[in-house]
Amino acid sequence: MLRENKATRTRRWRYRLSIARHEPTLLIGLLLIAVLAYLVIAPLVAVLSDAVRVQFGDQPKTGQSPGELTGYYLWRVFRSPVSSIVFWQPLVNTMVVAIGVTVLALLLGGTAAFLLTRTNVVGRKWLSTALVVPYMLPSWTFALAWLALFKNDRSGGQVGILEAWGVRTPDWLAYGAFPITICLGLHYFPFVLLLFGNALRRLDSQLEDSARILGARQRTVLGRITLPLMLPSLSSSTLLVFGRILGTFGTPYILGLPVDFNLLATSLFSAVRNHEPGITAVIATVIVAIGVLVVVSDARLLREQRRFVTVGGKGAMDRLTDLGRWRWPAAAVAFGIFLLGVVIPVVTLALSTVTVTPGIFTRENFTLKYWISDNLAGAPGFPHGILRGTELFDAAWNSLRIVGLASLICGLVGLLVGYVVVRSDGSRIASFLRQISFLPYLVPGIAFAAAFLSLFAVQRGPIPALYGSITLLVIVLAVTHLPYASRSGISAMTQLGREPEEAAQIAGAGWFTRVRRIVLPIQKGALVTGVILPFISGIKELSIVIMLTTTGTQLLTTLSINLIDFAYDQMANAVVLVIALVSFLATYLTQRLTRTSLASGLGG
Amino acid sequence: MPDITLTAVSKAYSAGGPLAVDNLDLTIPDGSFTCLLGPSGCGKTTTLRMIAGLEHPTQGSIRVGDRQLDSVERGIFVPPEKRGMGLVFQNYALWPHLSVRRNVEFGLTVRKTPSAERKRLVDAALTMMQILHVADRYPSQLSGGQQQRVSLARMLAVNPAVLLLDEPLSNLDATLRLEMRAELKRVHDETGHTIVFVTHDQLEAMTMATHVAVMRDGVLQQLAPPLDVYHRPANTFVAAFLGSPAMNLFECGPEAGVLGRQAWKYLSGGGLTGGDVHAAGVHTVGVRPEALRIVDAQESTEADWAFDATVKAVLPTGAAWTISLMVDDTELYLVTTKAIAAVSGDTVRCAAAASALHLFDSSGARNDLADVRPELAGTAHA
Amino acid sequence: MPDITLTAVSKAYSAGGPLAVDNLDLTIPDGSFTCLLGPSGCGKTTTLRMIAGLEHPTQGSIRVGDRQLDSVERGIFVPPEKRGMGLVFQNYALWPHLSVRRNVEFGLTVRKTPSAERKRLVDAALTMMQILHVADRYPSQLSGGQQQRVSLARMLAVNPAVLLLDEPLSNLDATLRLEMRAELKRVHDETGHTIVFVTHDQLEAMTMATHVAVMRDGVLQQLAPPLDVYHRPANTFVAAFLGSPAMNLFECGPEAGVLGRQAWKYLSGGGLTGGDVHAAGVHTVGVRPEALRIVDAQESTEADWAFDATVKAVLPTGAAWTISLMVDDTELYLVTTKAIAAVSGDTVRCAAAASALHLFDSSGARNDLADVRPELAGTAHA
Amino acid sequence: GGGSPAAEQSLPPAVVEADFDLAKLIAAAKAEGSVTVYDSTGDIKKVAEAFTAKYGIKATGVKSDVGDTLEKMTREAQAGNVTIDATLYENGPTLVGQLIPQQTVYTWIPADLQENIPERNRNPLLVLSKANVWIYNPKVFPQGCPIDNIWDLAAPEWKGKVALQDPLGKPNIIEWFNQMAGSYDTALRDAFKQSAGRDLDTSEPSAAHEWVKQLAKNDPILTSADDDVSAAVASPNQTEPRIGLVSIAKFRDVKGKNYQMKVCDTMAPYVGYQYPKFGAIATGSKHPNAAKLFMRFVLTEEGITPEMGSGGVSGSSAVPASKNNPPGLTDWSKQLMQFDSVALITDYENAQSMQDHWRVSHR
Ligand SMILES: Nc1ncnc2c1ncn2[C@@H]1O[C@H](COP(=O)(O)OP(=O)(O)OP(=O)(O)O)[C@@H](O)[C@H]1O
Ligand SMILES: Nc1ncnc2c1ncn2[C@@H]1O[C@H](COP(=O)(O)OP(=O)(O)OP(=O)(O)O)[C@@H](O)[C@H]1O
Ligand SMILES: [Mg+2]
Ligand SMILES: [Mg+2]
Repeated sequence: MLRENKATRTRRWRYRLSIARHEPTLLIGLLLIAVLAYLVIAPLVAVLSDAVRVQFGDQPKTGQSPGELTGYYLWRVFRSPVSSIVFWQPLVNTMVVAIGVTVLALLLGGTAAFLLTRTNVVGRKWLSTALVVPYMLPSWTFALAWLALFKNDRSGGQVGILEAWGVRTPDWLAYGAFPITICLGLHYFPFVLLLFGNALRRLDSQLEDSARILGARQRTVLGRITLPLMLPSLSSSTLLVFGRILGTFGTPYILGLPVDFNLLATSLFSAVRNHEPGITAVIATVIVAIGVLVVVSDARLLREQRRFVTVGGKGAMDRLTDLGRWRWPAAAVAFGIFLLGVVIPVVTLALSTVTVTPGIFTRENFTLKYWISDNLAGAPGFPHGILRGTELFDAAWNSLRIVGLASLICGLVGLLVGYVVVRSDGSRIASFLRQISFLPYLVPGIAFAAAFLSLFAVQRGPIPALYGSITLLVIVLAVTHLPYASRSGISAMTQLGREPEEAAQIAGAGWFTRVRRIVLPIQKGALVTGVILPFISGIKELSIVIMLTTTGTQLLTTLSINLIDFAYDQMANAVVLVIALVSFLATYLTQRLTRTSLASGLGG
Repeated sequence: MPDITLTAVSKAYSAGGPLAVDNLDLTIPDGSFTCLLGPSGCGKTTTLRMIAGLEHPTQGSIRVGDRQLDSVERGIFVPPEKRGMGLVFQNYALWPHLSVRRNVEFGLTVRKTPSAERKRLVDAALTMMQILHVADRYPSQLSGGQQQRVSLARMLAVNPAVLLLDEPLSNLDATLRLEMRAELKRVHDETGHTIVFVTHDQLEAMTMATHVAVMRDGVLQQLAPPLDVYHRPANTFVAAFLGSPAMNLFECGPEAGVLGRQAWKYLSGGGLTGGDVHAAGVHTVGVRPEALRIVDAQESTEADWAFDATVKAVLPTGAAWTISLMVDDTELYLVTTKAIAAVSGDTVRCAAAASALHLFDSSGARNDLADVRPELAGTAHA
Repeated sequence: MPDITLTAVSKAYSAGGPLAVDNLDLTIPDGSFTCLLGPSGCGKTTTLRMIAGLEHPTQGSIRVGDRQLDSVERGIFVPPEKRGMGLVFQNYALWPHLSVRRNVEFGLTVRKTPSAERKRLVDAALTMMQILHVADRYPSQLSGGQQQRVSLARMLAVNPAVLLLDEPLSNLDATLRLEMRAELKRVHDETGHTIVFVTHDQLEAMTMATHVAVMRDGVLQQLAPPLDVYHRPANTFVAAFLGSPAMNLFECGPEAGVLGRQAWKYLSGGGLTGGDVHAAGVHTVGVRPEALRIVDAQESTEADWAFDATVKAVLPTGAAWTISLMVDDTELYLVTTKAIAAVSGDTVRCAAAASALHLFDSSGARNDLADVRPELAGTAHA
Repeated sequence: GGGSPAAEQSLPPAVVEADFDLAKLIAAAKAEGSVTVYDSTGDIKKVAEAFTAKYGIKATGVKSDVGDTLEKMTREAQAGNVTIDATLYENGPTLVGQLIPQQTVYTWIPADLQENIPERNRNPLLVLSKANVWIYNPKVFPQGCPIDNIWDLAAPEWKGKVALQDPLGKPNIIEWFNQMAGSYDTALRDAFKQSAGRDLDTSEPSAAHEWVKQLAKNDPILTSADDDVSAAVASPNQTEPRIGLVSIAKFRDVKGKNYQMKVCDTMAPYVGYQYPKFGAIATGSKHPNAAKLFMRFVLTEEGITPEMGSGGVSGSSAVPASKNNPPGLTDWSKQLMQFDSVALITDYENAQSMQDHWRVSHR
């Protein structure tokens, strides 16, 4: 009896195997896992294992010799007298800020996405590109803009405009949790806008119609039907925002320092800067652990994927809600977001590039020389405005080339990850891939880059020494930015039922044809998001680039940082504006060419 | 709830595009069981969705009694959730993230029905639709017919005053369909609610509806009780559209084909001249396949129109036989439940009662000859 | 392409869950036009999808001639794209991102058909389905019936050797349906391809199919030519399932109701004793509504079984009348195309030919009494 | 037991070639063709240009954070794929604590210039001294610097008015604290006595610890970069009374941005501190001779001048002091504290505890 069962089971396995042979999902899944294990797990282990090994130079503190196992770093972070300063308080702060930012980003992004994809709000075509811009500006520009407005004498530099007018800005408004939350929320809501918007765009409006018919008010429809169906994209964008807060350093540092408000990220970065690999590793491990926890809960939440399938076989509809007399007020909301998220920071930044002394708005203080002068005195290595000479254009081309390639890879691999994760529904491969493809997001870029340097500086097996080559930069940028694409891919694929693919199979299309002709085009929006997000993020990337470029490859970010060193903050900021402009143009053109603007409908 | 009135309603999906619904004037009587019939793409779904408030007319107004629901002219729009109507979507529109039970329950939850009552109503609806056993599954785990029944149950559970059903039984088997029809009929009888439904099953329309509205290319062709529509089609389109096989239609006149000349002669006999018939505008004659019968020579009476035809094919359809006949180059169909001995190639004599002849003028509109020949006028059925 | 053979195929959607298809042995003859019939949820779609390779059997094997397509035992699986079959999905499964034309074109593009040829074929398919005018729209801009026709056109364009159609005409109006049927029939006749289709329209099954397979709860009930299935149903389920109104079925025996006792007496007459009938296992008797007729006293012959009944209701259905009758507490239906004068409450005499009686044993299986009473055996149709 | 392992093992000796021959070195360097040098200031580009101009050897100067340089050189060395040939490195503690003992880099001294380099600056090799100084705004304080003692910075009237870069973000400041604790204890105590009129009484291990604690508790304005410090003190429309600690490089802004700033030249015991920039050559360099030649180059006047735009003192006594000193800073050796290279290794070991000391006090 038992043996017979076993025989049946083997037979059944054989059958399943022969099915799997024709469904490259499994194969691709394994392949992706292998590649990612090498590119993600290996560096990650290299970084994290420092947490329990004595680092060179820490012999006196630990009383052990380098490389030995030690609990010292754990003790220092979790139990020592400074642990509350370096860890516990930042942990609490991080949670507060992360939750706040996530909620704010969901609110802003969700509202914007709804208005742009489902209603006839005034200017939706235009807004659907414009509202992505906040993410194109480095996050610290928001902090700068904030300080320009609210700064009081708690911190260095000049006071903000309000104080200058005699309005006393309290510390809680000027620094700490509140402004950090606002600034980061404004910065990261485009994640939600893009992911959630893509998902909304594919939602069959009849699903909402049927609820309204049953008497549900808009709010109920939103809460009971729309949002639950959007869960994959919501949880993906939540993950992206949340994960980013765990690692974002710039804004919290600028806005938190004056009131001693630390996040895990600031703790981490001070550990990195102070060359404490052990401490770095411990805090990074905590961040990764929190991230993994969130990813796991996301996987649990979305366990039954078929529940979220909104692109099926029966005809869908995409009707826009007529806002009627609310068209203009709604547009005002959208433009309000635009004003806060784009206009203010950009203007602040732009003003800083045309004023000799920042913050003084007198005629003689304005100048265009940082842009166009062909002879600037006193700057080593950069004696002219940034639009003169070839430096800017070379750097822009390098950035475009390297980051562009990396983000294309990201987009494709991300969608593949999404495909495999969703199609091998619930299998171990799926959940592993889901997690591993998100991990790079949680590790600070500099730590990752350092590990990569060790990994790829010499030939390993068939892989030649890549260190110093552009290839390595592309690979690292692709790996570290893959999470954007894979999340976008996963949430999009969750929505797509099997029917369209089955129909193609029946029509005689093999796997590649199906993916190329059916899946990719239907997921065009997700694919483009999976390219755009890494691109925008990658073109702003500095720490990885600095660590992995050898010499000669000037990128926009390195150019900007060099200019700061030459004391031309104006020009550095001008380069930042150029970065944003390049991002914007690339995004705009991509959306134009692929017709994936959030404002476009289901077909075509 | 009083009558639902659509006044001069037009709908174009894209500005300047073709009209999905064209200047529709339609009154759905209170408490009626009105059936929308018409070829695929004629605007039935669009009409239902406009009544429900899901689609906005480009022109015209919709009201229930005195309550304006839509009025393009006066800028009135009542949102769907405030109309108190139920709609069963042609493609179900079930919520994939809710189990069958929760799908059905939704409307009641929205109405804040107490939970015990809710459970009772949901169970009743599920039982009525014979899907109680799949209550805990998700829509994606159901067969097509089961999904369709969930969407019916979802609407029936909340018992709205106006039920709009878009091909609600199309994916059900005959037995089930019969049972569901009975249930709908029962609901209608018990509640007296207004039901508007779209079906392609003419038997369904005939047996269930109190009113039938036939549409074509967005334009209303006829609104009348079902037997009237069947027996007194307002025009050739309606005549040809209803019935399976469709009504035999042929041109009739002194210059028409053999059959048409024959009919012309018959019509102009008995006191009428060809000129009279001509003056009355008769252009097309129609006769339903089941109104034709095969007769022995002596059997046909004077009140009958009779002619000879060649049997082309005999198709058994289970309960009956469909016989296709040729008269010269005109093909006719005849349906009978009586077994006949004729085989392909035989010549048989056919007859139809004069009252079974439908007359249409050259624009296709019905022409009852009432003023010239009263005995041919009136209803076509016996 | 040779026969499609399913051997002992079972399918459970979840391990250990209920069987959607239960130990199915089914041979679909090469070149046949086989129709799958059965109540909603009985496993028709599942069967089609397994044949197409989209669903994987839990047990059993599927082959075409000698070519194994699926064999759980031998671990064989041929992917759908290599099976060369066409499938029209019950829910269309159109590609939302492609225009109607591109939807239809897709299969040809995959097959690398030259573009001129492709255009010709696509245009032909669109024209055949009468949707050429919407060729540039996207699926979301079509009516339900138009979508369904796109999915048909999509499959017809590539002209596969096996066509699997899952309720392909369910959302079409009667006229269109007739035309589409004719087209399918023509395709079948011209190409000789095998067609397997699911329909809930029995007329469709009767007029189009060369074979009908009736399923129930995943189990095959009967596979035979359509008239055989109609006139010689293998069991009470099949008998009751086909026909509208369904066959009148009643228990018959010395202890049954009035009608049953009556029939028992009739069957045991003419040389047979009740014991004989009993021995033969007769338990249920069935008679189709259209096999019943209302007769004058003298009209019924000895070969007829006749009884008196009370008219309960007369329902006109357009072409015919359905009359519901009561005999004691048993309800019977009778269908006639002849107008009758009787109204509700009248008593009429009904008769049916002996050969029109269907006999079933207590398990519900057909029992033709062939050994005991040859003249009652054989086909039930005249 | 007594001392730490790192301290016990003394640094490997600096390499001084006995058979040094400049002509040979130049020839060998030319044969290697190129050299790459990392520094934490962008001025390195100009140095590299000058080097190339002089020797015709392609030199690349890269500006890089000290931390990144450390990480990068360490990883390159571990992986055996070295692209950074030499570095001008500003973080002494990690140099002697990590880079040199791990043999990632070594110290090389051109034999012909050895005489010009004071003994104590040879291992590690000090190339250039730069300075951080306390500044004030002469427009706000036309009478000169408002304070005359470093302890005043911790006094209540300067609460919330002292600006400096966040010590936790600037290793250099922590190192300064440590150097004060080691070498300048008496100076600090004297200054205290001078200021308060009594002896310093503290339970802290050193006067510097006490001072750091008081400063931290005095609610200083912490910034993420010293641009913000100079802006806080000296920007044109600034009217608040403030004192700030900035790098002398910020005096560029006096011309460029109309900043009003002056070194607080009255402050006792010192107006700021010198911090060293060391030179080291990568052990695994593929251009060892070019690196050596470059190292020699930056010990000459033409080589180091580009880095002394806003002041500095070359490690070589043969190079005259820069004339670009900021107003108020006239004598580097008297006005500024100087880091003691011998203490670098203890600085390295004490960095974390000093950070913690700041952290805990700053609460
Ligand atoms: N994905 C699924 N998971 C679980 N059960 C399923 C799934 N799909 C179908 N079933 C069940 O399997 C049985 C057979 O389904 P199938 O779709 O084959 O029915 P059908 O004969 O096509 O019915 P219909 O006429 O309603 O389309 C049904 O009871 C259905 O509920
Ligand atoms: N979103 C849309 N955009 C453009 N045209 C549309 C759209 N929806 C429907 N139409 C067109 O409007 C006409 C009417 O459509 P409707 O869905 O009302 O037809 P219907 O009578 O319900 O047909 P069916 O019986 O096939 O369901 C059709 O010609 C259809 O192609
Ligand atoms: Mg419709
Ligand atoms: Mg089905």
